[in-house]
Amino acid sequence: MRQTERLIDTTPTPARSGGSVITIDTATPAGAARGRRFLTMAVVLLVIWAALTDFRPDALVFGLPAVLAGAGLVFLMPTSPRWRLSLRGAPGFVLWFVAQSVRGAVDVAWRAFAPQMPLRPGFRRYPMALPAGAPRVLFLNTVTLLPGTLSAELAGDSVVVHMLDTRADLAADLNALEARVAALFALT
Amino acid sequence: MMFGTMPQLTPDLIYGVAGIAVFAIGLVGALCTQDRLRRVLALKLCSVGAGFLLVVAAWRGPPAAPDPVPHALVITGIVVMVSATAVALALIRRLQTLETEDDT
Amino acid sequence: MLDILGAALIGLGTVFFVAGTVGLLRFPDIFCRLHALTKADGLGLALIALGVALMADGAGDVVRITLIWFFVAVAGATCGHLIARYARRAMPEGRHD
Amino acid sequence: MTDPVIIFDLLLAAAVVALAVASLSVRDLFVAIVLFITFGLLSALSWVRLAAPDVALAEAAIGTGVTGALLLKTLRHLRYVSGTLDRAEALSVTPAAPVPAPVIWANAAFCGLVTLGLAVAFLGAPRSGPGFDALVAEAMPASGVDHPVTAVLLNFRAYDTLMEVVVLLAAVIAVWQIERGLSDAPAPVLGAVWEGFARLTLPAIVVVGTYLLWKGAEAPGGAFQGGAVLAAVGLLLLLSRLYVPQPSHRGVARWAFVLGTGAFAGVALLVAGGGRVAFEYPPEHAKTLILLIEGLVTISIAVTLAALFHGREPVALRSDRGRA
Amino acid sequence: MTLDPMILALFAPLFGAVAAFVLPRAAGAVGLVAVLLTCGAVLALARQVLAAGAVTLELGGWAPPMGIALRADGLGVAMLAMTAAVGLLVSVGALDALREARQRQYFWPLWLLLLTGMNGVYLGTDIFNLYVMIEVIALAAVGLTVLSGTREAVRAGLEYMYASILGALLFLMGVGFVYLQLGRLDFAGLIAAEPSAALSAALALMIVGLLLKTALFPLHFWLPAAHANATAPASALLSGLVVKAALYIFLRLTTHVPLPDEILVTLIGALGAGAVLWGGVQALRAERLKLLVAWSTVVQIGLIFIAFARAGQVGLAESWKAAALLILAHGVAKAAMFLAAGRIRDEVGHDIIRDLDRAPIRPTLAQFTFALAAISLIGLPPSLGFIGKWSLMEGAMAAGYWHWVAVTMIGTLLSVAYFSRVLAGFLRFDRVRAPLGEHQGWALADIAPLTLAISAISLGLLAAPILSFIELGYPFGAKP
Amino acid sequence: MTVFLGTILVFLLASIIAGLFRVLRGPEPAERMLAAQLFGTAAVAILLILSRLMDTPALLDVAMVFALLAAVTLVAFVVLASRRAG
Repeated sequence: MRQTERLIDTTPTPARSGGSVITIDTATPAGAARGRRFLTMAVVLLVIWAALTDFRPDALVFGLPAVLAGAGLVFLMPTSPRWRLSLRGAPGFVLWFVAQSVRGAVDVAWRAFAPQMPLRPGFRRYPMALPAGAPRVLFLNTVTLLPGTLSAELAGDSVVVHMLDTRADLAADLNALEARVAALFALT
Repeated sequence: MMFGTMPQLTPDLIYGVAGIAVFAIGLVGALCTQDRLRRVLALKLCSVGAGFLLVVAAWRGPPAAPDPVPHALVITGIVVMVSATAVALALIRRLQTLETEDDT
Repeated sequence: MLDILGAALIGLGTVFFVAGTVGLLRFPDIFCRLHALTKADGLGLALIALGVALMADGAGDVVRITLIWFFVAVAGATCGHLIARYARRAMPEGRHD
Repeated sequence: MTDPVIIFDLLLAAAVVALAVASLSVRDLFVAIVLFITFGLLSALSWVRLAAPDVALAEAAIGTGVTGALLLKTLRHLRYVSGTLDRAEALSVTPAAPVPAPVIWANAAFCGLVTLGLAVAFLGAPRSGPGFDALVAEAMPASGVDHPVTAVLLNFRAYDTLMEVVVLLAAVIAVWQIERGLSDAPAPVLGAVWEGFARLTLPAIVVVGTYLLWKGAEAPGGAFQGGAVLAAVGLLLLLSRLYVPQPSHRGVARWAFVLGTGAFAGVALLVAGGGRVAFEYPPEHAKTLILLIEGLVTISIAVTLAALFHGREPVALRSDRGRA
Repeated sequence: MTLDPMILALFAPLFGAVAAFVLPRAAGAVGLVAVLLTCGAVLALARQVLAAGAVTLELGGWAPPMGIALRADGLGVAMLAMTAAVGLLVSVGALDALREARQRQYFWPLWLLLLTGMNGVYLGTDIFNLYVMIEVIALAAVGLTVLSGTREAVRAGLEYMYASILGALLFLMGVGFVYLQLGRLDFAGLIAAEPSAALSAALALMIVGLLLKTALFPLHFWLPAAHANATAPASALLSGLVVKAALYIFLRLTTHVPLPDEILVTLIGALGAGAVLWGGVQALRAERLKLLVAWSTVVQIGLIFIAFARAGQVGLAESWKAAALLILAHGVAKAAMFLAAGRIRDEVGHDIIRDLDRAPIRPTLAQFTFALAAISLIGLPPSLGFIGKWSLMEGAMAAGYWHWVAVTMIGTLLSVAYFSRVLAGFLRFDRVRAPLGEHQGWALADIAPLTLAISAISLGLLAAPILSFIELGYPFGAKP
Repeated sequence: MTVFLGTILVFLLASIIAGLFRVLRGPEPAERMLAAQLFGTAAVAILLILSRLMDTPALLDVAMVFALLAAVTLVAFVVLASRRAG
């Protein structure tokens, strides 16, 4: 399991599929990567705990062990490539995501209520340019909330997408999404 | 209904009767089903039925708070039941393994 | 005022829930039904959560509602993917286009 | 009568009863289990309507969550062992001859009779009748906690609760004894999306479980609910093979199983003295002691429930993957 | 820190179980120490009861009905003492009788948990607490049933599990109805209660549940296989002690809340009669020794219920004494008999009754033990079983209930018949005992059942003090 | 407001009951799981509304546990119902 981590430097994903991912193998051992992730997770969990308990300090008697145990779970998880979020990309992504998911829900609700049910379902394969790890997971989950698409399976570097209407322009939608995700993770 | 006067339809009445029915269904299932796994389901239904009865008995018309003791009893009952279920299921798994080994 | 807005959001959310259920019953195959559930129900719950949050008493409640929504959203997308993946593998061969 | 909430109650009660019937009468065992899980979910909702959120939490987490996973695991094991895992016709594990109609009617009649008899007794009994309300309310200030159900569980009737933890211990010992070192059916790989989900949510579930435990001192929640939610993390780890129990972990597991029982019983004994009897916590330390017991019991419950799900004692007889 | 003997009787086996589980290598020693401590606690408790009548302890300082109280009176302590004494001797026997490391490792924690549960039942005064206790007993008992790990044992254990859970759940539903009606769950509340529909339903549910757990005909279906397929020490505990816990609760309940109708008392007696006859016939037909002994348990349970019903509703105030004597007698004798049967099986290599006297080896001591235990179970003087049966028939005759006398006589004849199937073979002294070297660890495993069997006979001489002891503290008096 | 929220509850419960038909009809195990997911989400929604209606903020905690457990159950379904390994 002593696997060196792949650090993503820059990825040429200018809204075009098939672009290869440049990875730089650094000498960061898995242990250090996990330690860093442990700290990040501990901070996040501490915030959640504090918010749940109305910032009461006496709750930390239980909170600290819980946070440590929860963050300690990273040592059971397989290592994954490192990533960082871009603060500049985040608001844009969130707004776009909200709009898209509303569109997606309205779209499917309309199809469900429509008497003749305008469906032409089918599968399409789409090659991803995003690097493995968090960006790809976010991409796959977001595809599911986009109008008319559902990520059904991951096959190597491409994703099998189920579409409610195969006439829609899948590549255009997903390219846009990839660009957004890349911006969020500061990959561009 | 049974006593001539229509009782006021309150949650405790509704769920109480439902709980008793669930208990009876579980009882019949526990006595009559052949399938081992399904008998465990039936017993579990019985326990939920008994839980219903206790929770209903604890209910006081709002805004009064319910009696906490039966709630504690039902929680105990739920934990006891999951223990019993786990043992029964372990027995079922073991028995199936033994029976299959003997058949082959 | 906030209560009225909250109630409106809750009502709207319920409409999406009903849409999801109609889709679940009407759509022809499992993948289409998955679309209905993940998208419509997800948005429906988000709207209901927002509506309830508008009526909530304190900041603590809002935090918990947000956490619930976030969890349901993430779990919904993940579970949708997992079910689709499962269904594709259980499917007889030959429909992979 | 036109109150929609009462309609909701009626609908919910009817659904609960219908699900109970359906889960026993469908042919496919998998469907039976799905229906049963739904049944548990809806009964938990009913208990919420009856103002028993603690019970609803316990039922959802333990009665439905852990039990459902246990049932599914058992079904899979049975199908795997009997070699019908890949076959669609493996509806029932021990197939029986179709039940003749008279038997069904006799059953239904018996069921109706029991319901009727018990319902008459139920309707004749006082409702919102006598109870412990006043006694508990009077004793609450001395209990050390602010939530009545927790006070009952951990103080007024702590003896019951200790024995309940003992039942869990007995169950895990029995299960370790019953199941021998045989391997399980192989688990499928869940993929990258699942991994991302696990990374994000498993730690959060740990925090939420502990939060329930902490919350128990003043609001619905407590050791059993919190322990069950923590056990859910264990279940997920076991299901996805992120954690595979090793024979060398047995010692730790044993200590974790007995931790709750030992701590609970130990505290109950140690407080006795100076005119106090067992389980009588000194009022000034009651809260600390109760929290201590709850914390340790939660760990025990979480580990025990996860071990009950895993089943056999981890022994190094054969490889853990696949049947040799 | 003051240690009340009641607390010690509960916590010694509990901590013993915990220690035996985490220290599997030292399980035997830990277990024995825990059982000895329990015996000491019971002795101390007996002295308290002799001095003061009933003793009560309010746990946590919370008075019933909200809190839970422990109460020891004559009957309860007699049951505790029987359990502890039989348990101690079975434990001593188990040190030798269990061969596999795995069995040894799991026997001790399960048995000590079982002991905790039983002591809890005999000290309990709260019906919900009794429910939790019978679940502790049920899980530990099922674990012991399947200790041998054979397919038959697992199958029997599963049936036992179903019966046990169902019985406990019926009891729990009854608890629900009691709470619904009375709003309290302690015995004092039950005694003070006015009759009502909900209480009748509760009593019906609880009695059916207990009868299922105590295996009264026709609810006995799970017992023979479960008791016959367990390993010998486990069978001894299951048959001698475990079924008594539910019986004890039944006795308490039915005397606290009298059955509303004479017909019900007669019905329970009739079920007992059914058990005596059906069990007797099955024991006559049994092919294996342990199965025969297990069926004899069904018979004896039936007998205890006849003793309960011997004089109808009016005689209930006295009937429980006959029942209690039979319970004690059966506990001691049946444990001895199962251990002896286990020894015979160990030495001969099988327990097919027909082939037993053809075996080259004669386990003389075990056979002698078996015969002594049979004397008590048949009810020959001067055994405790005889006193119990005599007290049963005396009461029935005094009340003019001759049918119970007749059933008891028929049952006695049947038991003579089925035990003589075994004993006849033993009495042929034409075969030599095998050399000592071929016997495995006979010392403890033989001496323990022999002691039990001798006690079963000689306790009959102490019947009068036992009778006056179980009346201490008015077990079924006006106020517990 | 009570009437309105009560009506919403009835709708949500009705959608659960409608989902039951999908469980019964199947035919694939995946379809049944799908309905189970619907139940989880709808139950969370019901609890959120009930917490307002019954004025019990504690129900939010119950909803949180339901949300967590729905996901656990689903993963258990996917892992334990799959016919083939890997």
